[in-house]
Order: sequence, then structure tokens, then C-alpha cells
Amino acid sequence: MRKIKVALENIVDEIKDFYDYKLWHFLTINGVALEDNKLEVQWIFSKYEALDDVMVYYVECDYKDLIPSVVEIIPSAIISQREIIDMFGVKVEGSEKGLYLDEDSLQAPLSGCSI
Amino acid sequence: MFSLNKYRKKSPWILHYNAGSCNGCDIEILACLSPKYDLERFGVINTGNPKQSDIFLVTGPVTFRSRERLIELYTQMPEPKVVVAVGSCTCTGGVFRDMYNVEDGIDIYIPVDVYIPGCAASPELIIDGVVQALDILEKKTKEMEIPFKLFKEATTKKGITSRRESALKIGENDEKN
Amino acid sequence: MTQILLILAPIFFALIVLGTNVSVRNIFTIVFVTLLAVVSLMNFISFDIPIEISTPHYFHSIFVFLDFLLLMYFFWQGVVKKNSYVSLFALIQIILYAVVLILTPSLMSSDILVDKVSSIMYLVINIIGGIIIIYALKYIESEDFTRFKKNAFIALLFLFLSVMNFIVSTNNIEVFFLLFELTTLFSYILIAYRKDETSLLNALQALWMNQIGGVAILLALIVSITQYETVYFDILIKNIDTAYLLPIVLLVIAAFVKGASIPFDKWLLGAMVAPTPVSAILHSATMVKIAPYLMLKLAPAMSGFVSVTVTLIGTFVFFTASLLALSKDYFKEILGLSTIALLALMMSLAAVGTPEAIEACLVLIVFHAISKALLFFQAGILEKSFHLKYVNDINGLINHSPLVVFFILIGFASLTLPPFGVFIAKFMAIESLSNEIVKNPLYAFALVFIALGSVFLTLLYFKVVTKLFAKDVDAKARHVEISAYYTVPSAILVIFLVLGIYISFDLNLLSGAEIIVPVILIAVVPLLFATLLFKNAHRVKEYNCGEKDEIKLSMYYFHMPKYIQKAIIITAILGMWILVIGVLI
Amino acid sequence: MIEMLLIFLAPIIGGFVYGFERIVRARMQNRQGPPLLQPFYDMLKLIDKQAFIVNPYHSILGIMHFFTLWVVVAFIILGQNLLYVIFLHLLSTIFLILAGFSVKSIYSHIGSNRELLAMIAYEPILIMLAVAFFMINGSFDISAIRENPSSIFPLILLFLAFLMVIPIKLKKSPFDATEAHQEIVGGVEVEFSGVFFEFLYMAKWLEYFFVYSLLVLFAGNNLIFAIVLALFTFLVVNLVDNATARIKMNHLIKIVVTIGLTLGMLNLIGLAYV
Amino acid sequence: MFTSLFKALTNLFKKPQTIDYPVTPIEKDKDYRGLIEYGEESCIYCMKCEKACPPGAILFVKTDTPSENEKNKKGLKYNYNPYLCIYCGECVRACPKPEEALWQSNKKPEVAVRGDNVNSDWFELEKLHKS
Amino acid sequence: MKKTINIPLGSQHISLLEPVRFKFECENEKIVGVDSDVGFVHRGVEKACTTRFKYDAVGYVVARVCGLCAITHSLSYTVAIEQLLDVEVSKKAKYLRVLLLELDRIHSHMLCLSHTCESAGFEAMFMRIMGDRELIMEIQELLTGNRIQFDYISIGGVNRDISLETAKKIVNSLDIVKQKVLGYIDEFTNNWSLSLKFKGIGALTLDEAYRFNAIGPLARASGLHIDVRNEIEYLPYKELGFKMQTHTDGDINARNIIRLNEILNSLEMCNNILAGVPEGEIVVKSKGKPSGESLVRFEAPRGELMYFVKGNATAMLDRVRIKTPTFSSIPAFSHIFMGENYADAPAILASFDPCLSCTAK
Ligand code: SF4
Ligand code: SF4
Ligand code: SF4
Ligand code: SF4
Ligand code: SF4
Ligand code: SF4
Ligand code: SF4
Ligand code: SF4
Repeated sequence: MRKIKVALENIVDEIKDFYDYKLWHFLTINGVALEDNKLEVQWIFSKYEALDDVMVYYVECDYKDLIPSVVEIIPSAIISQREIIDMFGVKVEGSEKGLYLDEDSLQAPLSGCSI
Repeated sequence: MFSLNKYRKKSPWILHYNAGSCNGCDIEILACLSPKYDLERFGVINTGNPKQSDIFLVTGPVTFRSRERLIELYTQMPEPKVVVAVGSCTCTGGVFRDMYNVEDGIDIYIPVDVYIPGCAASPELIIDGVVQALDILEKKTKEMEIPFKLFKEATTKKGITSRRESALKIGENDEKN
Repeated sequence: MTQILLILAPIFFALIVLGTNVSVRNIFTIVFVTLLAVVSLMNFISFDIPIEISTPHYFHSIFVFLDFLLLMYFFWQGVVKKNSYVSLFALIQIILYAVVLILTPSLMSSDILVDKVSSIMYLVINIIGGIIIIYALKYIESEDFTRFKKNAFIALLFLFLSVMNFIVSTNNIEVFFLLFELTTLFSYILIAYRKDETSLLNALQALWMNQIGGVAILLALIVSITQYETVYFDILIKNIDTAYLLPIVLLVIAAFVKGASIPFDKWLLGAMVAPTPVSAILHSATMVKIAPYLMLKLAPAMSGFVSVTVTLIGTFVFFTASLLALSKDYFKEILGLSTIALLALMMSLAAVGTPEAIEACLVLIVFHAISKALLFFQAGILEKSFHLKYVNDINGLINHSPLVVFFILIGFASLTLPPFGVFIAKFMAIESLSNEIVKNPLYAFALVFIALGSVFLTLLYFKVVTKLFAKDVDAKARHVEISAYYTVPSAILVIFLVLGIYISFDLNLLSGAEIIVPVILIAVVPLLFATLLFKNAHRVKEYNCGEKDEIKLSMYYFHMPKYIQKAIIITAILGMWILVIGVLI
Repeated sequence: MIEMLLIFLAPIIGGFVYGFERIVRARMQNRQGPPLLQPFYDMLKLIDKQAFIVNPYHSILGIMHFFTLWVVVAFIILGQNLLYVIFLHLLSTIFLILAGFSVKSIYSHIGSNRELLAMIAYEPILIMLAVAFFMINGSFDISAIRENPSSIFPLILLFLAFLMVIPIKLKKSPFDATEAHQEIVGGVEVEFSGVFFEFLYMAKWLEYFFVYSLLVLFAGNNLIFAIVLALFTFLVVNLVDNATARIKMNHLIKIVVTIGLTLGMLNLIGLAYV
Repeated sequence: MFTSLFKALTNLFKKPQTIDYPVTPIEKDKDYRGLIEYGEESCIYCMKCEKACPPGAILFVKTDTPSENEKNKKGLKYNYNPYLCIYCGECVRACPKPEEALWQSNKKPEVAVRGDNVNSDWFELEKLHKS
Repeated sequence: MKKTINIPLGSQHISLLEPVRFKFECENEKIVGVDSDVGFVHRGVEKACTTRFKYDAVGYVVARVCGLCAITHSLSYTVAIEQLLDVEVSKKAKYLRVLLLELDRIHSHMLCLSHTCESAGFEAMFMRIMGDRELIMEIQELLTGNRIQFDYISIGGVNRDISLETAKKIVNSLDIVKQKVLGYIDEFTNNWSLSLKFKGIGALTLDEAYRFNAIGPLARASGLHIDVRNEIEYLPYKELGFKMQTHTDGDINARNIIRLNEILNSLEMCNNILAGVPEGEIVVKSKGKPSGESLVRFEAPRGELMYFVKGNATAMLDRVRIKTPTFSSIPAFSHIFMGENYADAPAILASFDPCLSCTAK
């Protein structure tokens, strides 16, 4: 697992440069709650037919930051984006919430700050 | 007049609803229909249609989003009907007990007649449960059974009047007549 | 003399109606219509042998004059309205007509000949046509015309009846030609009555298409005079030589034109832009009924090849028109195509020519007229009272007006189901064709066409009917009052339909049980059950997979690719050519 | 008298056929299957159930479907006009279709639509069948057909076409798209419940009676042959049911219309020439 | 298609695969993971099982009538809810005296009906346990 | 004049075992638009794994994310923890893990195939496959004590050993299953009604498979070479005879064939394992508390399953992230429905073998 830290503003460009859809398989977008109300967002890729070659691009950001969308580059990321919106209560460009949670569910269950 | 009650237990048609289970019990229900266990021996037909069903097989601990559907389907089933909770998580919440998006067990919403334990409930247990349900079905009256709890007001608030409520109200009126 | 009365009285009525005010006009019209109905009924009852009436000589001169006038008018209209087809056909007709006048036939007969068929046609024309006129009284009031134009509309309808009465009485093909062109003229005026762009275009289309029929008649006249020395139907048919059927075939083509068979169907569909009573009168009682009438007249002369080919073409059109109708969404258009289909069926039945087939054809003519009038009434009501034109919009009409739904239902049922007349006729059609297959296996095709066509028609009707029941999600039940001028004529037609069931007994086709039992069982028993069972039934909402979102319901539509439509037209034209060339050979 | 009895018992006989068929189907799938009387248990239970209605038209039309079908069967037993019987049967199907359309349920609508389309496919074959019997027996009367000797050989092609109609009418694979439990939850019948569903359920039994009584017409006055024919057909239909998947509506129409109509036409033309 | 036709035909004359359960009972393998059983005498009240159980189907609750076992100093009573248990066997693996104090038998659990108060009784216990 | 109708499929529907809602926008019965809601089964497992359960119990909890590939879930989690704890699992345990994993794949694929047939209206085939599947279920019960929830994997190894005679019994059953599967292959390729229902229906092209990041049998049916068993080294797949199965058509039929071939391949692997189960301990005791991050991928029956675990040296974990196979295929399958006939929708859906249970967690 190779992890590369990127600044939030650059993430789309970085992924655009890196992502070759015939070479890399997009796994998912992952969020990890950090201390001090910070959030780590990871974009995870694996290489086709390579032994354990997983590439993780990640950013550290605040919950109120607008996370840029990669749907232009990776159409199937749309559903992962919706998921992190639901689970962390963040905003992602061009995606709406409501994948899992009802109005009276616990909102943003995985975010560090809600607890 | 001869009693029709005894025929209820010879022709139990089932409706299956998954209220958030892990599929483990669902595939065991499917396995019950398979040649080895063959529930059709008891006259069971999996109708998939609440209006023609007698036994309501529910699996899963009732997630928030399935609460409404659970009650909707329940009220669409004609009396007499029997509710069977299949699997530990359906009876009491099982391993999902206390998770934030589940209610612990379906009997918080609707009256359950038979609880089948097991995770996953094995086909034999499910058959045991269905046989148990048949006896209960025979004894039941045609009195309307009302869900314990309706889903939160939030749906009515938005101008969509909940269908279940209207169904229930009409049912009540009918009883008065 | 009742016949003469039937021809002349409407002209007189028309003149009276022209100058009156609304209430007087309405009363007069109702009285006149009643008179006509009574007279035609008397004529029918007292009828026993064919009546021949000779006409004075000056009569012919008037006709020749009128004819030329009419053709010139057509020509002029073509020039003014810049439609070259119209002028062209008018010109051809003028020339051909001149040729006809130059030729002198030697065998003479009487000009007016009223037989059994004619007296039945009188009934249809005067009673059904009359009811349509009554219906039109109210309808025309809601149009945006001047007083005079409204009255003129009623007057025109009366005139139309007169012409129709005449056309089914005449024995002279020359006179027939004039009257034929006169109906064309009326349809032209009536279709263009709203004077807007599409009306005019469609009227012109109807004009030139119908003139093709005129040309065919004139050609038939020429051939008939040169070959058989006569201009009279009865003589022509009596002397007919099976080897030389050209005049008959030409007349048949004229019938196809009037009957709007594919490929001449465009004009009738175009006629939809006219006020609905026009459609009603064109489709049910008048105009198009000339086609089967003419066929019936020619039936004895048809034989072998012509008979089979005409039957095949007719049944083919029956089948394809029903198929085409399935892909339509405009209520009147659906009715129109089903008219075309049924007319084609009538024509082919007439062409088969066996007594049962002819009987079937007559039953079909009568009951089709009643049912179609009824349905067009409803189309008019939908348009005027509900502002609905498309089948897809009539969702849940039953919540607004059960009466209209009832009428539509009866209308469609009478076109498809036992024990109503049209069903009986179709039944007879199949029976008579089954008898014929043994003589000519090609009738098997005709049979399959009929079988398929009637299934398609049933499908079509019920496709519409189902929409009536389907409740729209957000429809609020609001009842709409419907004028008695609309409902009473409809009700009368329904009564006719019900009375008509007696026909089924009369024909000895089905046993009494077969007619009565289903009616009772289907209508009464379920109602009893329903009232018993509904007491303890609970109402619930529909099953929707446990969800409760709104659902969108709309009908299946059948998409008819362009190439299939083309193929149908080409096949039909080919059929006509085969008919003509086959006869020439 | 015996006819009256038969008319009265027709649904029950159909019920037995249905029950037997359920056992046979289960055995073909290597299962034990329900008891023979299962359809009757179902029926008695349905009477006992609380009845739900969606709207009155819907329920009435369902009941009318049942009664019309019963009348159809009665007329067959009484030996009436075959063509008429076929048209009346069409009427009963139309009631069902209307019932399907009279509710606001999408599955019901799709089911009705499919039922309509299926009608296009099989009605012409039935009509041709009637015509063919007419050509052979000189009458549309079923009693006449039953008095004459077996006509299966001259009508062999139509018999094959009719074999294709049976699965459509009895809702069996591969031609059961009108009911399609897994897609549209039974189609037309989805909104019926309790007693009202029972009418539909019993209509299914009558449908069995209808189909098999048309089938034995092929055997004419030969009773033994009739029984053999019915058993043979029963077996074939069930075997095919257990060896095929449900095909789509458009395939159904294509197959039945092209093959069925061609067979029927060939047979009719053949009859005309012979 | 013809093979399946043939298969259907042969099946028709074969004995069906169906086991006529419940008339003919099905023997459970000795390793079947069924009910958790408890031997009060051998328990040492270490509460490891309670801690290990993922859904919390074992509860030791104070009662007035505790067992005679001298290890039971706090007066606890073992409670087990088969309708909550997921039959994972983790408690048995956690137990220091498996097969004596706690073991997983191959018995099927029983089906309960409404009168058995599967949930409400247990809720009481849970409340007691918390307090 | 084109009017569309909305046809719902779910959340409760006879052809669905799980609640998922599709709303098909159809012209006649041709699908022109799809709207889906997959969140019905959301229970909150991810959060519960970090707040309610200690790290050693989480394995049993995540198994209940999905009943069909429970073993893969518990294994993925366990391997992730083992990486954090630096536990080296014995070879025997690895072999047994693969055995269970492949048995699970076989029964899951059989279930999927039978369900696809059922959705295509072929009840007899459903019964046939379900009947034969019982053989596998019996094996599983024999090995683990439960038919569905195996609870077989423990941190450091497996919970139960396998005896010689069980192994022999299993080999016999597997032989029977193999014969049956060969029979299915014949049926799926030669039955005309199935080919009408399956061939050319619901096709996903190779390029689309790449674009939508398809995984599992879905991707392999389109010719995309992706199989995590080929990309990992924590399990000895290579030496057990794993072969990747691919097809080029991408339609339902291709997916079925892929599944059938995978069953054959899995059967072969199981036989290889049973032929030579190595000697050794089945479980290694672990020490310490997990700390650090690890990311583990496994091939579940439906494709790649990913676990991301972050520990902080206490008994409670910081984060458990489960990326499930069906979740990744959702964009691909909303796309495939476009332009298909509604009558095919249940079969297409079943051929994806979706498991919403894990999708929503
Ligand atoms: S078709 Fe219906 S009855 Fe048959 S197995 Fe499937 S769900 Fe059950
Ligand atoms: S009881 Fe267990 S196996 Fe059954 S659904 Fe619940 S968690 Fe799954
Ligand atoms: S989504 Fe809408 S159309 Fe679909 S089932 Fe739900 S309510 Fe019905
Ligand atoms: S088997 Fe598992 S769930 Fe049951 S009591 Fe033991 S640890 Fe708890
Ligand atoms: S783990 Fe064993 S010994 Fe300890 S309390 Fe539980 S049952 Fe008793
Ligand atoms: S995994 Fe397959 S069988 Fe199970 S619910 Fe999903 S689609 Fe149905
Ligand atoms: S994500 Fe794919 S399937 Fe979904 S709308 Fe976009 S293109 Fe279509
Ligand atoms: S999709 Fe998820 S729940 Fe379904 S089998 Fe795969 S991992 Fe299990």
C-alpha cells in the first residue's frame, strides 16, 4: 500500500494525471476521522494483474471543506462520493446525500466531531 | 355449518420480506423451497404479494428505511395472518442489537406470532416455525390486528399522507359497521 | 311515392331551417327528423316488391347542366385554392363526361329503382342521420360561427340526407355519378367548414381523392355504354358477360375510393378536422356507406376472379387498417380507422356474394352505423365537455361522467361482443367464408385476415376502454353535466342497439340460450355477488412493492414503422392493379 | 341431466387436474409436492380470508370473468356452436383484462397488456381451428363434431398449433409471460385478494377444463382416443413446462403468430384442396 | 432442452429428494453448532463468556436465589437468550472450563411463540444488568 | 407520442431476496431510465465495529454483513488484523481457509445461477440447482457446524480442524457436484429458451467494464482480467491450481458460464487441498493490540472485497472500512439496464448476483 499525500486543491489534477483506466482499478473513496476534528479522505486504486499494488491518494481536511468530485474522471466514483457524504457529513461537489440515512437516523455517524 | 378454519392450515401462502437482514436467513428460506425441504408439501406458495398471503416471513432487525415498508406490507395482508420472525436478528436484533440504524427486532412494530432463533436459522428450524405458525393460524380470529407503532410523523408532515394510516382507519370503520 | 318524398323533403326542410332562430330551428329540426324517420320506416314496412319510377326527360337535362356546373366549380376551386390535383381530376372528368354524353346508349330502364337494400339504406340514412342532425344542433352552438353559418350547417346536413336518399334510389349510373360528385361536394364544404388551414387542406385532399372515384365511374360508364349499350345498373348486371367485367371493376374501384379503403384512406382521416357531427354523419349514415351499397348492387355481377380478389383486398384492408389503428392515439382517428376497416369488411362480404354474406353485410351496415354514430357522439362530448382528444388523456373518465363511459362502453361492446349486431355479422362472415373455402382455398387467406383483424379491433377498442377505468393519480372526481341534446340521441342509439339484438334471433344463427344466457349471467349474477360480498370487504390501496411513490400509468403504444405503412399501401395498390389487369386479361 | 351435472362439476374437475398437475410438476422437479386436494384447500381457505377490494369495478370484472368462463364451458358441454364459444371465451378474457386495467397498479396493467398481446397470438389459431372443424364436419356445432369420427389426421397441423396455445392459456413455460410471477407478481391477479381472488383461482381451473375439452374435440367420437390424447398432451405440456424458461412477450408473439398461423393456414388450404 | 425434458421425465418416476421433515427427523451432526449449555456447578464466574459474547446473549445478573456454587461470590445468576445468540461459539472458546461450565451442544433451539415474551423478559434483565 | 411508464422493482418484490428499489422508466417495456435506492439494509456495522465491539469480536460481526460470503468478510478482517498484529498463520490454516472460501464460492455461485434461472422463469432449473446445492451446504455444515454463518476464521488461524474421514466424505460429494455442474453447462449452452433469455441480454462491453470499474464475474464475463485471487499473496492460490476464467460476450450467458467455470475451478482447488492438507497447528496465539493501518483485498464470490483497518493499540479500533463488491458494481448495473426489456430486468439483476446487505452494511 503506497500512500501519497496531496493538498485538497490539487487532488483532482493529481488523480487525472495518474489515472489510466486500463491500468488502474478504482476501488473506493474512504474517510478516516482523525483527531482535532480533522478528516482524512483517501482515493484508493489498485493495479490490474499486479501483486498487491495498491495506491492511496489522500488529503487531510476539515469537515466543512468542499471535497472536489472525481466523477468526470471516474464515473463509478459517484456512489462512493454519496457514501462519504452520508457517513461523514461532508460536502462533495455535485453529489447529494441520502444514500443510506433517513431523516431521523444518526447523521454523519462516522465523523469524529459528532461524538 | 362446518368450519372453514381447518383449511387455513392446509394452504398457507407466504410473503417474505427482508427488513435488513444479512441474507443468511433469506437464502435459508429459499433453501426451504428447494427439493430437499420442499415447503410446498404443506401447500406453501411463495406469492410475493401481501394481498394473497397468510404467513409473513420477516428477516432482519428492521432498519430505519424498511420500517415503513414493513408496516405497509403488514397492513396489506388480509386477516387472519401470522407473522414469523426468522433468525436471531429478527427476533431480538441479534448481532445488530444497538446499532444506530436498526430497531431491535420486528416486534417493536408489529405483533409477532412465532420467533425462530438461529443465525442463520436452518431450514429445519424454519419448517418448525412454519408448522408452529400453522397451528396459530388455525386458531386466529379474523379480528384486525394493528401494528404496535406507526412510523414517525415525518412522512405525514410532507403532505404525503401515510397509506398505512388510511388503510388502518378504513379497517376500523369496517369493524364498527 | 315515399321515395320521392324522402328525396325532396329534406331539401325543403333545409330551406326552412336556414332562416330561423335557435329555438324554432331546434323544434323544427326535431319535427322534421321525426317525419323523415317515420316516412322511411313506413317505406320499409310497406315494402314488398322493387319499385321503379321513371323520370321526365327534362330531368336529364337538369342533371347534365348541374354536372357540368359542379365539375367547373371543382376545377375553379382547384385553381383558386392552388391544388393542381383537384383541377386536374376535374378537367379529366369534364372531358370524360363529355365523351359519355356523346355516346348514346340504346338499352333503357327506369331512373329510380328501389329495392330491399335501398329501403334498408333509407332507414339508416334517415334515422341515424336524423339523430346526428339533432345532436349537431347543440354541437354547432358551441362553435364560433355566425348565426347564419350555424343554420346553414344544419341545412347542409339535411341536404346531405336528401342526396344520400337519392343515391340509394337511383338506377342510372349517370345520375349516380352526379350524386356521387354531390356527396363529394358536401364533404368538401363540411370538412372545410371551420375555414382554417388544416381544414382547407384536408378538404381539398378529400376533394381530389373522391374525384378519382368520379373518374372511375365515368370510365365505367364509357365502357358500359360501348360494350353493353346501357347506363343502367339493372341492365348492366343482367347482361353482364363474365369475360368482360371491366365496368364492374371500375365501379368497384369507385366504391373503394368512397369507402376510403387503403390506399384511399387519407381523405376520411383528414375529415376529422371537421366538426364532429360531420365525422359522425360521414362515418355512420352517409357518404362512406355508398361504398358497401354500391358493392351490394354489383354483387350479382361479380364472379370468380373479381369476387375473390375484391374479397382479398377488402379483408386485407380490414386487417391492416385495424393494425394501423392500434398505433394511433387520437380518439377520432381510431374511430376513423376502425370505420375504414369495417367498411372494407362490408365490401368484401358483398363481393363474396352468397346470400349469407350479403345478409351479413347488411347487418354490418346497419349496426355499424348505429355504433359509430354513438361513438362519434361521445367523441364530440369528450371534445366539447372535457376538452379531450387523445386516448391517453381520458384516464379515469368514469370518475367524471359514468354516463359517457357507459355509452362508449356500449359502443365498443356493440362493435365486438355478442349478442350485438356487429358481432353477429362478423360471425356470419366467418361462417360464410368457411363455406366458400372449399370452392376457393384463397378464401382461407381472407379468413385469416378477418380473424386477425377482428382480434386487432377488439384489442383496439379495449385498449381505449381500459383507459376509461384507469384512475389517474391526481384526478379529483368531478361530475360534469352533459346536455340532453347530447345524451338523448346517444340514448336512442343505445336503445336501437339493444333492440337490434332481436336480429340475432331472427337470423336463426344462434340458439336462444346462446344469446340470453350470457347476457343474464354476465350482467346479473356478478352484481348479486358483488353486493353480497362488498359488505364485508375492506378497502386497501394497490400493492406497490411496499412503496408509496406516485406511479405513472400510460398505455402501451404500438409503433408502426414507416416502411410497414408503405408496404401496406403498396400491397393495396398492387391489389387494385391486379384486379384491373386481371380483368383486362 | 348428466350434462347439467358435468357443468356443475366442471370447475371441480378442473381443480383436480390442476392439483394433479402440481404433483406431477413437483415430481418432475424431484420434490414431493402438495397433496392432490391442495387446490380445494386453497379455495376453502380463500373463502375464509378477509376480503380486500381496491375498487368495485375491479372485483366485479374478476367475478364476471369467472362466470363467463363457466358459461363457455357449459356451452361446450352442451355442444353449442364452437365459433361462438371461442368468441365468448374471448369475452371472458376481455373481462379479465379490463379488471387488470381498472386498478392503479402497474403490475396489473402490464399483466393486462400482455394478456391483450397474447390474445393476438392465440385467437386467430382458435378461430382457424373452428373453421377447420366446420370444413370437416359441415357444422360449427360441437355436438356434431363430437358425433363424427376423429379428425386428428386431417387437422394434425392445427393440432400442433393448438399445442402452442395450451401453455399460453394455462400460463406455463415457455409461454407464461402474461403471468410472470418474477417480473410482475402474477400480472392481472395481483390486486385480487380473499374471495375475489378465489374467483380468479377457480377461473384457472375452468381454463383447464376449457383447454382440455377443446383438445378432445380432435378425438371426435372415440372416447378412448380422447383420453389418450388428453393424457399425452398433459404430459407433453408439463414436460415442456419443466424444460424451458419463460420467453419474452415479443418472442412469444413472434413464435406463435408465425409458426401457429402458418401451420393453421397450411392446414386450411390443405383441407380446401382435399 | 431435450436433456432437461428427459431429466424431467426420469424424475417423474424417481423417488423425490424431499426429506419428510418434521415427520422424519433429521439427525444433526455432533459438531452442529446448536444451543449453548451451561453447567452451573463447574462455572467459576470469571465472566469471560459474558464479555466475549458479541450480541450480549449471556448475562450474569444478581438474583435473590443464586446458585450454591462457592465461586459465585456476588450472587449472580447465568442468563442466556437463544433468540439473541448468534451461535458463534466465542463464549465457549473464551471459557476457561469449556465442556464443563459452558459448551455448545448439537441441539436445535426451540421455536418460540408470542406468549414466551422473548423480548420483554430479556429487556428486564438487561436493565437489571446495567444497574 | 411516446409515453413512459414507471415500473417499480422492489423494495419488496418476489424476485428480490433483499430490499432494493429500482424504478424503471419504460417505454412500453423498454427501459429508458433507472432510478435505484440501495440503502434499505443500512444498519451501521462500520460504526459498531469501532464503538460496540472489541477487535477480536469484530470478525463475527462483519460475517453478518453478508450471509453469502460471510467467510470472506471475516477472513478479510482477520487478515487485516493479523497484519497489524504480525501474526504468521500456519500453512494448514491457510489451506483450510481457502477450502472454505472456495466452498462458499461454489454454493454462492450455484445460488446465483439458480436464482437467475428462477428470475428467467425456469422453475425446474432453479429446483435442480438448489437441490444439488444442498450437497455443498451439507459439507459446510459438517466442516463448520452451521450452514451459513461459518464463524470459522479466528485471529491466527481457524476454529476447527478437519478429520480424515470428513475429508473423504467431502471428496465424494464434490465428485457428484462436479458431474452435476457439467450437466448445467450443457443445459445453459443448449437450451433454446435460456438462450433467448440470456444471450445478448444485459451486455457490458470490455471498455464499459473498465470505465465503470466492474469487478468479479461481471468484469470477467466482459473479458476484463481482474481477480483478486491473482493479485494477493496471503493465500496460496497459485499453488492450488487457480485459473482465471474470462469470457468476451459480457451478457448474462457469459456471466453464467463464468460462474460455472469458476465452480469447476474451485472444485478442483478443493480437491487439491483435500488431497494434501498439511500437518500443523490450526491456530496461532496472537499477542498485543492492533495498531497502524492495513488494507486487505479478497475475492468474494461477487468480486473484490476490501477491508481497511486502522488500529490505535487499544482493544477498540479506529476505523473499519468495508468496500463491498456489489457496491462497486452499482454504477455498472444501472448502466446496463438502459435499453433492455423490463421482462429481462429480474434476470439481469439476478445475474449480477447483488448483495445489498453488504452494500449498505
Ligand atoms: S415462481 Fe413463485 S412460487 Fe415458484 S418458486 Fe418462485 S417464487 Fe416460489
Ligand atoms: S439471524 Fe443471523 S444469519 Fe439470519 S439474517 Fe440475522 S444476522 Fe443473518
Ligand atoms: S418507487 Fe414508486 S413506482 Fe416504484 S414501487 Fe415505489 S411507489 Fe411504486
Ligand atoms: S455462541 Fe456466540 S452469541 Fe451465543 S452466547 Fe456464545 S458468544 Fe454469545
Ligand atoms: S466463561 Fe465459563 S467459567 Fe467463566 S463465567 Fe462463563 S461459563 Fe463460567
Ligand atoms: S445474493 Fe442473489 S440470491 Fe441472494 S438475494 Fe441477492 S440476488 Fe437474491
Ligand atoms: S453513472 Fe453510469 S449508469 Fe449511472 S447515469 Fe451515469 S452513465 Fe448512466
Ligand atoms: S456483495 Fe457483499 S454481501 Fe454480497 S456476497 Fe459479496 S461481500 Fe458478501
